[in-house]
Amino acid sequence: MKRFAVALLAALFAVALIAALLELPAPAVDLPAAVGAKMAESGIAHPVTAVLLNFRGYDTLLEIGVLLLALIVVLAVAAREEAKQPAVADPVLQTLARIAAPLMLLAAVYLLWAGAFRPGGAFQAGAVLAAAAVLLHLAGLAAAWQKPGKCLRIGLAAGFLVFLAVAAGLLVEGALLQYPPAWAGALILLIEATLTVSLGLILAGLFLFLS
Amino acid sequence: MTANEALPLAVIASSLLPGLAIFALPERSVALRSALNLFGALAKLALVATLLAGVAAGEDYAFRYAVLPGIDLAFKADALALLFVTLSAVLWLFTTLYAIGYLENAPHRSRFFGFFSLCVTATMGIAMAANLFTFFIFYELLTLATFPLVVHRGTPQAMRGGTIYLAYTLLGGTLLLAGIVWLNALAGHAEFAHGGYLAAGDAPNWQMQVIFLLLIAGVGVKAAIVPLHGWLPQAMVAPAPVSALLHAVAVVKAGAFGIVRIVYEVYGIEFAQSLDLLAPLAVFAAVTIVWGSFRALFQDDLKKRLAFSTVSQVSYIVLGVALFGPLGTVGGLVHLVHQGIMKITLFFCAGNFAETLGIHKVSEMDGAGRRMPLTTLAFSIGALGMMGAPVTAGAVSKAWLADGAEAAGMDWAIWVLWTSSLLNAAYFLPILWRAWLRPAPAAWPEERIVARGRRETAWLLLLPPLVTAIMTLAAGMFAESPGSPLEWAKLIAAREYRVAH
Amino acid sequence: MTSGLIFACAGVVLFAMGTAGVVLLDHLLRRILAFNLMGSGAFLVLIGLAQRDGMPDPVPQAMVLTGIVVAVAATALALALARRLFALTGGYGLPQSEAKDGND
Amino acid sequence: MTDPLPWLILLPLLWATGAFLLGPARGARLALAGTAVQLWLAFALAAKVSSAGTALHHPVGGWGAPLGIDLAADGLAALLLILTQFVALPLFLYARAYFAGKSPAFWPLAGFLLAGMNALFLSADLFNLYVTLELVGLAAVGLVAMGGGAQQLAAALRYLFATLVGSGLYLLGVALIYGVFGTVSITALTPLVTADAPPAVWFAAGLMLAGLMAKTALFPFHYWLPPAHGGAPAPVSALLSALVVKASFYLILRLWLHPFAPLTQVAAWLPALLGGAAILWGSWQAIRAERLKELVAWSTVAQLGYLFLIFPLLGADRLALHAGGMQVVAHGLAKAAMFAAVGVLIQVTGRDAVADVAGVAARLPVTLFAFGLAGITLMGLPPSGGFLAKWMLIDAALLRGRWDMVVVILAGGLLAAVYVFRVLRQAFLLPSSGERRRVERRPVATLEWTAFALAAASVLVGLRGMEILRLLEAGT
Repeated sequence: MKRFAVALLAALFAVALIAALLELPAPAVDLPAAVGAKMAESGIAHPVTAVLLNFRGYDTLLEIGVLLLALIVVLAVAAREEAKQPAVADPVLQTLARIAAPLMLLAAVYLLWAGAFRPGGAFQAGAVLAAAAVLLHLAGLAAAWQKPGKCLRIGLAAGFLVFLAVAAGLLVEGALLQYPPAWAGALILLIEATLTVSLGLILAGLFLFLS
Repeated sequence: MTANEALPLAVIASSLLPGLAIFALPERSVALRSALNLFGALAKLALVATLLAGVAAGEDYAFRYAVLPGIDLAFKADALALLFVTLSAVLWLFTTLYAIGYLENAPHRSRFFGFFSLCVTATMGIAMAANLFTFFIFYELLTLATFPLVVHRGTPQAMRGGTIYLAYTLLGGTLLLAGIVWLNALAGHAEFAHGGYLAAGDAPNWQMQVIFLLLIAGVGVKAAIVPLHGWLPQAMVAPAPVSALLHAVAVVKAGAFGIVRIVYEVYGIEFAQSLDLLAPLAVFAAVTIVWGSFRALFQDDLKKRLAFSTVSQVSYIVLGVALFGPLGTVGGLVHLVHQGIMKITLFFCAGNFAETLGIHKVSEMDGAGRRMPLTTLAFSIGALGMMGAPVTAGAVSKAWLADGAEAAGMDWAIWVLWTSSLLNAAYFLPILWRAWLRPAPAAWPEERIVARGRRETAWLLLLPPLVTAIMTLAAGMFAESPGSPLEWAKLIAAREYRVAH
Repeated sequence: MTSGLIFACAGVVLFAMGTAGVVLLDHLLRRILAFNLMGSGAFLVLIGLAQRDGMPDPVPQAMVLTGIVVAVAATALALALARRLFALTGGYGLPQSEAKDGND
Repeated sequence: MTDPLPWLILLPLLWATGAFLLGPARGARLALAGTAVQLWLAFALAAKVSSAGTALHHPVGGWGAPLGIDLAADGLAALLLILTQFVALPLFLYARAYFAGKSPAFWPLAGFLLAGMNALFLSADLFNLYVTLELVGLAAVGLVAMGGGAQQLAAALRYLFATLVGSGLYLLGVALIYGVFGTVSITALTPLVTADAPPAVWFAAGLMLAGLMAKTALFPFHYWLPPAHGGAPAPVSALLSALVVKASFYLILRLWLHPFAPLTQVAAWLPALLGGAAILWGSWQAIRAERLKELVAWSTVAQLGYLFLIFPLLGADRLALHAGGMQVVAHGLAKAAMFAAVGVLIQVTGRDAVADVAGVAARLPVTLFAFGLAGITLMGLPPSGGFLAKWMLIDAALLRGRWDMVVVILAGGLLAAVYVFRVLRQAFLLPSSGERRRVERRPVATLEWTAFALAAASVLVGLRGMEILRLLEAGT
């Protein structure tokens, strides 16, 4: 009964909303044009990355915070987990992992570099890094992570800290995250590079601290 | 801040600050606590004396602090306020002495005296509140500060009494709040004024009448008007000093005083009369007077008998207020003071009987007069005063009330007063008869304090009732002298009616 | 009807399905998946609706990238909690009613 | 330091990360120092907003809306910022003594929570608000789950699903808004949203407000709150009940007042109706609760109901807005104090049942006083901030002839008295002899006095009513 009612409600909602979507006026604000007009000042050639790290870079700053926060919760909850069982070693998977991991590292570096002018960037690069780490673990080549030591903690937090430090440093001169056009490219590259490492560690950690 | 602004605040602070300090004191610092209490009480008396002299000379004492836009926390020490302030301040001193003796070696004294001082603070605030908003603040503070005192003993009966007390008073507070905000929305936020601040055009009459009902019901709970009186006998589980000061004087008088303010200074006596509000109020008062006395007849528990007597007597004040005309006003106001002095005497004595001999019931009173002659003498004076015997304070108030009833053309009220006096006699005389004329039993229920020579009990317990008994006589004998409660009540009535006419 | 609008409508349907799933399903893993469906639906609407006239708009794309990371974080958190709960209780669902004792 | 707005967001992020790196002992010190500075910043911001009389803006990245994201602070935001830091500071002192070096996750999570809330109060961008909502929600869930017990995990998951569904609804609303108008800047949207907006905008407003109501635990979306707030460690419960639910309420009020004002008038009765139901149902459940924390948590459900009563009463006289602001402040302080006090009671008696507090009046007078003072605010008795809020709310309801609401408000106060005095009278009861022999821990003075300070503030704030209302006037 409840299932039926909820399903019916959801269906009605979807139909009504779709009907509302079919006739919409043109947007009053033309943001793509504004993005295009300011691209030159952003220090980045690709519009999505420009929005992500410059025009709306503040969103990204908070987003990295959310990710780090999730990792801290995972650590807090997983800290009492029983001893971890070793993964079953599969020779095929191990061989594959041995070959794939360095390639993935390479791919990550490329993605980071490509982000400046085509789809790519720190998050994608970090995700590939993390995938490599997970692959190695699943193949039994890398152990699951225990309680993180000082170095690992610094690695996890470095990207966020650098981002924060840049934001705070720029605040002394102007607004929050207001990159001077001349420095924008360099600063963003610095942030992206450290973020790649930290995001890779965090994403891998979300998996490896739990397993 | 000028001195005239600071004085009302100082009156409040003289009990608030010692109270807060006492909370912080450890249980064992008896001397420091007593010193703080007495210092506060004496300082308050000195301040009150200054105020009395000033008001008699026509000075204005007022203080204002904006809390919300257009709504002030406002105090004023006018003649009416001082009537109540003086009564409470004087009786606070004696009750403090009494309580120090009564609670010797009892646990949780810091808590007790702390809340006790807060109660007195609340009473001062109620007396000097210059608008309904301020009045409400202190009215609720009184509820909150008395609850820990009612349940002080921590027994299940105490809890029951405390819960009933809260149920009545918080409900009353809610009605009062509704009435006040409603009035505020209709007529704006105004201060108490001689002759009232409401006028016929402010709102439809029916709304004015409903608001009056809400307000009176709100304060009527504390004034223990029938049918809102059920908490008072239950609250008698409190220790004797609490019953004495709070349930004979501060709490019930806060209610009665609220009725005085609402009738005279919110609605104005003439406007209230034109809305046909006074006659129903008088009827309720009359019913309460008779019903309270009637119920008192059947109480064997001494404190409960006194409690029902309080129910009855407080409504004398309400009756006086509801009698249209200055004579009734004077009678009601003077009874506010007289009843306080007489009733506190009775409660002190009841506490002495219980504390010294373990007597809690009327049926155990046989021969108590021989063992404790001075206490019984004080009790007798208080009881005779309640009956309205000549020379006592009670006679003065009853005479003025009866004259007021006649002047207002409410002759039935005189019959109410007579009936009540007869009933008073019927429930007090048997006590006196037992105490003085019946032989003492072989053993007292629980003799806790042994007599030494002429000292029948601890002197801190004995002194306060003797003093208040003497005051009962003095207020009766020197009623027409300057400075007496009666003269002060006449001054207030003159000021209320000077504006009204 | 442009492709953007079709994406948006599909997004609405996914969102409705996801919401119903979160409300109805008991198995924690399924509820977490349903939540992801819900989020993806909203992302589709965001991107699809913005380019309903055929012109790509980088702003919602960047927003969705941010949103995806947030959703990943939330999903990881939910999985960690569910896993831990499974380790403690051995059940895949939430206990029906709260017991009255035994915490803090 | 040129502008306090961004620092209020950066500082907690910095000390949260620092606490993650340095461990609980140094983390706690960082948190305390950081929060003290934030409190000072919040007051400085309020002074600036007051003297300017309008909202302050800070264009992040220097772009300015709608291309970039704007931070904006008006009086309402400044008030909530002060409240948040003011409540958090003593609670952090409390938490330091309460956890005593255990629960290392508390400090970083608390930092992210504060950063998320401050960012939420300051953001003027609907999508950025979504990110801040998630930051707040996930940090709060993490704090609930931190203890790691089965009960807490279940409560955290319930909470997580509620908050995720809430932000999901909100996000779909944002997507629709962007689709229709091409911007998510509140400033840019305000002139664009009109009563003849296309149906998709009505959908968007409905979705966003409904999502936020679920996050605020408005009846009937309240089911997740009692287990989450009642099951977490006391300092966490205090943070969540006092502050976190206010964040989503703040956003409802903000959206209601600004971009959606032309749309919301027709449905103003709905939140009030639900609010009234919350007052009655929440109070009733609090009256029936057996556990202390459960009682306090249900009381939060009830008290949040008052906040929703203001919507049909909002108007030119601003009484309802003032009442809402005052209630947010008073309840924030009082509820933090009450959870803190209950935490002490539980720690000392070793149990969490209402029946077990018998006799604590004699042993824990300071804690009981704190509970009582906080209770005064919740009951709406004078001179507390809760009283002023209730006074203005009744006044506003009377001016619009809403008798039904007057009755609910007054009844809610009486019901609150019932559940508050349930605990108080139990505390005054003499313990039975068996109870007295039980070995009890001695109370930690820091815990007792921080609870007391918060409770005293909740009562005394009533005397600063004028300043609060004046602040609310600035640009809101």
